[in-house]
Amino acid sequence: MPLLTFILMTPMAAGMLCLVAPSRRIMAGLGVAAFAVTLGLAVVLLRQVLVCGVVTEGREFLSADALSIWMVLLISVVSLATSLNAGRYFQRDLAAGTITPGRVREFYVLTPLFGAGMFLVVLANNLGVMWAAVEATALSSVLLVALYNRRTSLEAAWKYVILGSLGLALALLGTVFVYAAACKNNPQPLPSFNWSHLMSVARQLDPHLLKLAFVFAFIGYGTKAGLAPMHTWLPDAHSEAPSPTSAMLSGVSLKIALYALIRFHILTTACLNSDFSRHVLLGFGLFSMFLAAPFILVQKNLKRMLAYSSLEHVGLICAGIALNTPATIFGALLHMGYHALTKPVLFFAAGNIHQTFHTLEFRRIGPGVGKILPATGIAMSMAGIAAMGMPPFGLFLSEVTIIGGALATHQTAAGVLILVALLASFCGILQQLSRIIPGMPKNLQDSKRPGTDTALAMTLLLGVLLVFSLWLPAPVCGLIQDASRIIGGRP
Amino acid sequence: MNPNPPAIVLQTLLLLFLAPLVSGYMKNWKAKLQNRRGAPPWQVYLDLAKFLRKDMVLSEHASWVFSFAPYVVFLTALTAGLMVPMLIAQAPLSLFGGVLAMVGLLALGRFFLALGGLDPGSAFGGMGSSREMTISAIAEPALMLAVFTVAITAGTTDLSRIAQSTQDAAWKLLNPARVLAFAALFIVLLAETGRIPVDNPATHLELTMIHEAMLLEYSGRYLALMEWGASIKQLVLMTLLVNVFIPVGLAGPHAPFLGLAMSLIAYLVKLTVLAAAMVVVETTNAKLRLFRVPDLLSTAFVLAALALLSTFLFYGS
Amino acid sequence: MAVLSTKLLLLGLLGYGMGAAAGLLFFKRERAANLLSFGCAALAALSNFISCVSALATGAAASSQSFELLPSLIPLVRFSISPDPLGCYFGIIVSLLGLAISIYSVGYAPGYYGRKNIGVLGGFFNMLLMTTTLVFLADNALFFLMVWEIMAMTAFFLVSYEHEHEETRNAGVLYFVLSHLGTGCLIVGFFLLYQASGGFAFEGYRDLGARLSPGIRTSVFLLFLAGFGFKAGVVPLHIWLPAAHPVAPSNVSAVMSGVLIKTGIYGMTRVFFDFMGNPPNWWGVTVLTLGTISAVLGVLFALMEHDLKRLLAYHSIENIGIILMGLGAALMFLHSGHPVLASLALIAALYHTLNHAVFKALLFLGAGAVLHATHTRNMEEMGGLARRMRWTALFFLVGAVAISALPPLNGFVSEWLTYQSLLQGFGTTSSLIRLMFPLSGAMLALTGALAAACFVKAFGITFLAQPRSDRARQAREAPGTMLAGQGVLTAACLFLGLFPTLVLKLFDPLTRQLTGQQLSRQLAAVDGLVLSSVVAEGGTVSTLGILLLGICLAVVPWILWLVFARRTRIRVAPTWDCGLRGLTPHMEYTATGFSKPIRMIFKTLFRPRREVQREYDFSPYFATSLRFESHVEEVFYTRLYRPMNQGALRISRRLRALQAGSIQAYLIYVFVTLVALLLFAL
Amino acid sequence: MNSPASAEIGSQIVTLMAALMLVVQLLMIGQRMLLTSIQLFAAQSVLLAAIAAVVAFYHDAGHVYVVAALTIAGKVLFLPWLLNRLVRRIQIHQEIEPLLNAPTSMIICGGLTLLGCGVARPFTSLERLGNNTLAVALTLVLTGFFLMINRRTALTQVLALLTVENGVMLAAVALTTYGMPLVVELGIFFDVLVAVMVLGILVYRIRENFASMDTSKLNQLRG
Repeated sequence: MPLLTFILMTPMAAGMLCLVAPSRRIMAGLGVAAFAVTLGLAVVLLRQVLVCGVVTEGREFLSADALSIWMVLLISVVSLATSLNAGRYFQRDLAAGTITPGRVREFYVLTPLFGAGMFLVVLANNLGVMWAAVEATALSSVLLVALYNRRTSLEAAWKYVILGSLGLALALLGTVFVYAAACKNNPQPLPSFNWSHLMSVARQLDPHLLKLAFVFAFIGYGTKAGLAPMHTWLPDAHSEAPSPTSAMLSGVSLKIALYALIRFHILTTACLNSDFSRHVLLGFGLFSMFLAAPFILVQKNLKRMLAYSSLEHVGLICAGIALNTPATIFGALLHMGYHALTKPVLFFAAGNIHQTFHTLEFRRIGPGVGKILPATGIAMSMAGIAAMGMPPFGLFLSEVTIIGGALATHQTAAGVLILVALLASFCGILQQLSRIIPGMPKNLQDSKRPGTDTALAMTLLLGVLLVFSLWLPAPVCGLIQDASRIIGGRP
Repeated sequence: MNPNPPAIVLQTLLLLFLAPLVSGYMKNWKAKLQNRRGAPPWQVYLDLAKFLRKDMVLSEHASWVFSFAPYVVFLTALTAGLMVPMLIAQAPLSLFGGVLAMVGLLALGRFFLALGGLDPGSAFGGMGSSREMTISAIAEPALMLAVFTVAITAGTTDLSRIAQSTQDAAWKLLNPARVLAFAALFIVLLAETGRIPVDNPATHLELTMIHEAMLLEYSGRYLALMEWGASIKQLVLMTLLVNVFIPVGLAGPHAPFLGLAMSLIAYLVKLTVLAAAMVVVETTNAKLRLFRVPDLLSTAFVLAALALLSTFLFYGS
Repeated sequence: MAVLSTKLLLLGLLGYGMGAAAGLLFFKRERAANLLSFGCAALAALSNFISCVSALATGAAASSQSFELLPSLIPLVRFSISPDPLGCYFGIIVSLLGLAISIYSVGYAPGYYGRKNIGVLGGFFNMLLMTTTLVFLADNALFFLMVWEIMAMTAFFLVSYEHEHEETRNAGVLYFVLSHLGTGCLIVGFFLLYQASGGFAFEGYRDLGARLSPGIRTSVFLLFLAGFGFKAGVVPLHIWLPAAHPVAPSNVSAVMSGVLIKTGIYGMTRVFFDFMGNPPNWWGVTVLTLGTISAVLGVLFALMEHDLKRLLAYHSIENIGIILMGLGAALMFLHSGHPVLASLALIAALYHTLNHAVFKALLFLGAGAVLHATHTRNMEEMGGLARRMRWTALFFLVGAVAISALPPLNGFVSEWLTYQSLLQGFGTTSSLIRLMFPLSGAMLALTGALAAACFVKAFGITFLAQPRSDRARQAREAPGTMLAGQGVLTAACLFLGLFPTLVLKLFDPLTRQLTGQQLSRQLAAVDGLVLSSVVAEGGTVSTLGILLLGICLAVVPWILWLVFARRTRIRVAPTWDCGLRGLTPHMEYTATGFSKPIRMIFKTLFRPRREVQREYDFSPYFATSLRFESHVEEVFYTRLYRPMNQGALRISRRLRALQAGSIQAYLIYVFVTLVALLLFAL
Repeated sequence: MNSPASAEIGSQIVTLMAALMLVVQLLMIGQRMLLTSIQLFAAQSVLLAAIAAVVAFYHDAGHVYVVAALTIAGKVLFLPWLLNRLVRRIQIHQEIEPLLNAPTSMIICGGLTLLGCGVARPFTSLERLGNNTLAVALTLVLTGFFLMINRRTALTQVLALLTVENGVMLAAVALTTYGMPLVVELGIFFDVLVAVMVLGILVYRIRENFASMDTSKLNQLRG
């Protein structure tokens, strides 16, 4: 049975149904159901991929290897958590009158489409289709960012869409170049533009052209992935979107763009067999990490701070891939997973805080969140500690793996730089969170205020995170190892 | 090596009864030098006896520490005294500890003396304790450094061994290191025994007194213990100086009675000279302001450091 | 025997786990949480104590095998531990303190009933003890780093336990940040070792130093020195210590000051002696110098404090300095090829580690009891407690005598060993360097004397004379369990002080592991009654002998009483008040006043500022009211850390201008990047 | 009918039209009136479609005609109509004020053209028809980018984005034998349409909320 097609279709169908669904409850149910199904399908696929490397469908239109399945898993989990969280979230927003039912429907329609788009990105075999899918995710998420029709959210959306689509135009140019390279010395009129085929002929492709292609693709997808200095839209969009959307943006959509970038990186490295793309990725990865730290340190707005921390983690993943040793790539992919489980929790918590205090500024929130919203406080501090890279949470493991891999292969400078950047952002996050979570509320009627303290989705994610931090099941581990083998990395 | 009881008893009695006499004589000579007749040297014994017979007044604010302190002061001084060779080169209890233990014991006595000063809650006591601890603290490095120089040359911290090691090689007496160290220790001695220019044992003028301030609330037999302890401490330190640096005439381990007598005489002569020197210093100098004392003691430290340096020059390199 | 001790060890770890679980499960029911969590902790600590002592005494530790605590389910990490002599020794420290402090906590925790969550306190307390034990036992670098970080984190939560006060929150953050910086150094250090040995197991690191290139070796040394120095509180990395210890609950401060900072010492010993092989001379010189500086500055800053717990915290810095002196000397002796002396210095350092743990914990528990009774840490509001809290006063006095290195207690013994190793070190080299030994010895003497001064002040102002406030006036003696906890440690102080030769037997496997020597026989003379410095005729001391002798000499005053004072009476009267209308607490000497001479003598260091406002009617000498303020500057904070912190913030604020909100600017960033990359690619 | 001579003619035509596209682009950069810019964009798209048609004709590749047709339908007719309608709906005044004055912009564009040629030089061998089409395409992309930076109002940024798109399509047509596979072409085409619609929606909402089209007013989110 065509599992890949199902994975694509289920959310799409859910989204379409939401257009006509009579009640909000049903819409919420549809979302949850859809992503639950995709999660199940992903698990089934995981086994298949572990057995037989690659799964393809529709005359190789769709194909899934370990890397794509890993992404599919992440997308499904995060989207599932988001849909779980969204129900109560919008219920309260409606109650508070900050949003209209029409917009809520918009959310429920667009979110599954957003998810479907991401699925297409990772499952498409054809680079052109992949590009189109990325564009689709961008467009669907833009409207989600603009969901509250506030001035600021419109501003954020505008910056997001302008920078995003400009970047994607450049990415398209890169794609075109790759295709041109494919055409160059190719007998039949329409050569296949499929990933699998390109990899097989990578050696014959024109290196200059691929170099150029990589540059454009890097700028393009790098903008979408929020690598500095193309990241400028990122804090705006993350802070202005409704928290569930922020969770999805930071949890997966950044990594999806990164996925596209990685595909190009693999191709370029295979063709040039030089370190060109590596060095570019490493440089920008480190730059992102170092740029993020000071912004975290003096940030005034909770969600913006979280966004910058995402920037930092993306940079780390990028650097891990670029360091190009089995250990570092493994660590980077692992980090993708753990970060995808951690960051949404923080954004959900930020959502609760926002709805309780009606502000996201640290100064106005003040100390004592833990007193007013106990569950949120606990969840947030746990996730915060995880995001700071403290054991027993897995991010410690993945970060240490990356740094260790770097030092083990005598890329000492890079490893140390990564560590320094991590230390800096640790200080920032710790200092910021300890401004709001502990302590006594400034005025006591604050503590009387009816808090919105739902923690279902957060508990779920944290549970999964904790389990996977202490126990990485053999299949998953194998999957990641296969994925890192796909990305390559000289031993 | 093992402690022999007769020696212990002998030295204990010597410490107990020689100490007051020494302070008595020093008072007396001081008076003489200041053209006063002064009290007879044995006056100190009479004072002690008088204190012992008198009733005691305890402060109502004081706790058990106040009554505990005199015993500690007295006993630590006495115990420390048993580690210093007085007549026999082999100090009776050198096995139980060398110079480090001796300094430690005196410090323990001082610790409780200061607590006893604080306990009744009078401002004088506090002031006394504060100054006492300060001065002893800045005197300590000089003291230790001076001791180290001799300890290093002798390769031991055991006082009897130090004495013997210098005894058998008489020329070491004139070794510059020793001379400098001796000078340093002499200054420290003035500070530790509360003599002018650091403290004035003869005054109860509140601005100048240190040691006496801590004893203000003590009376009767506790006062006796305190005074006696103080004089024993003074004797111990003086003995340390004379016998460790100038171990002339110290009797060997199994000396016959005559030998003991000889060494007693030698000891008394050395003590007399040292005491005289201290008295002269006391009468010819004025008391220093409290915040000038560190300068004096740092001089001592520098002397000790120089002594160390010269040791380095001598010590086979 | 070895099997048994291992079983007990695992049992203890399990016990801590259960304690933590119980605390967090019963967080709704205070009494249950208190009894269960701290009870578990006490039992676990007891079994660990027995296990470690037996392992060292029977020499089973020497032949210890590394084994996996539990099978690892994640890549790379192996949860493998090995109770080797060094680990066991520090295990003794943590479990002994754990036992006493847990008993104490049962009585201490009720002070929080109704205000705070006891379950959290108990749970994290257990977790702290467990992780600390694991830090000492872990023999896999990644596992070590994991438990190290968890330990730091647990300590952070415990420090911020009373997070309602801003002071506490800031202290917690400061501690966590500095500790994490340290961890950063450790991570790099360990990965450099990993680079060289290709593995994470400690076996692979044994004597690795010889195989490292000089550059790597130096950086490894510096990294570990800094990394563990942050935790140990070595000057100038110490500033978190006086901030964090006072604000933590007192039982936690006791653990932190007694055990937590010792993990730094453990790490240095492990790396420098176990991994690095024969060190270059400047390592030892550096450590010795750092130690001397820390000791002197620590005690000087302590003297300026009138916050009882801050004062104790500064003393921890001082004692860490003394320990480092021993370690540094040992390194220098190893370099100059005197393993016996090296072992002596090492024993001195490690023995002092144990002693400091015991008496510092005892003092913190005493301070906790005082805090519990008076609800203030400010010594100026105390006084007269010796009559209200007799036992606490007695225990605190014992601790004070011990920490001032006065005979016959344990502080004196370990410092005596340190002196001995320093003095005998003079002969080991012929270079000018050897002057360092006696000079640092003199500094050690200064430290000891100042410490004595400081504790005369601490004990005198806190416990003696009249109460200075109503709080002190209404103070009551602490409950039985708290006294029991202090009692255990007091007993330990006496035992460690009076029977050193027994304790030193435990060091044989340890020194055999680290320096290949075994000294307990040379160290004991006269069938164990006397402690002797290793080399013949180096000097001997017998604290027990001194004590007994003192007791015997007590016959002298007794005889005197019989002879003279039989008919004397004792009268209780007010202290002489110079004829004023009675003596009030205001007339007593204050803590600030007590330390004034020192403050004046070292004013270049303290830069004291004072403001006096005097109101008077006719003559300034008869003031009707007087306001006195005096401040001392924490030089390292004001001159080093604050500027760095402010600099970082300033730079960050500058950078924020990049994100100024103009989309044109953002487009330009992308554009420039594109052009740059195109040129790069050409 | 692929005689070399006729191929020669074809390539000249393509080159000419490409050059014309560049000229139009420069005109747009100089242009200050909004509606005129829209028409210029339409003209540019016509040229693009024509090029596609020529390519299709000389390689008789059926689906490239489709591309040409889509371009006509979308970029020549629909989008300009849509934008015009938008302009009328929200009465924006016609004047667009650029950040830099015309001469400076021209100089910069000259530099960008040089860069484009420099980058494209190694790949002249790839071009099936026409010379330096790739250079023109790159120049279009870069100048379009610059146009985007140089204009403040939202709508002109949309227009600039579309010109960048044109550049990319030109590259696609010029570099590859028969244009991209049809799936991709369709995907791209619809994405562009949706993008413009989304942008339109946003422009409309922004106009509602800010009572202005000036994107430099969108600077609330900082730091």
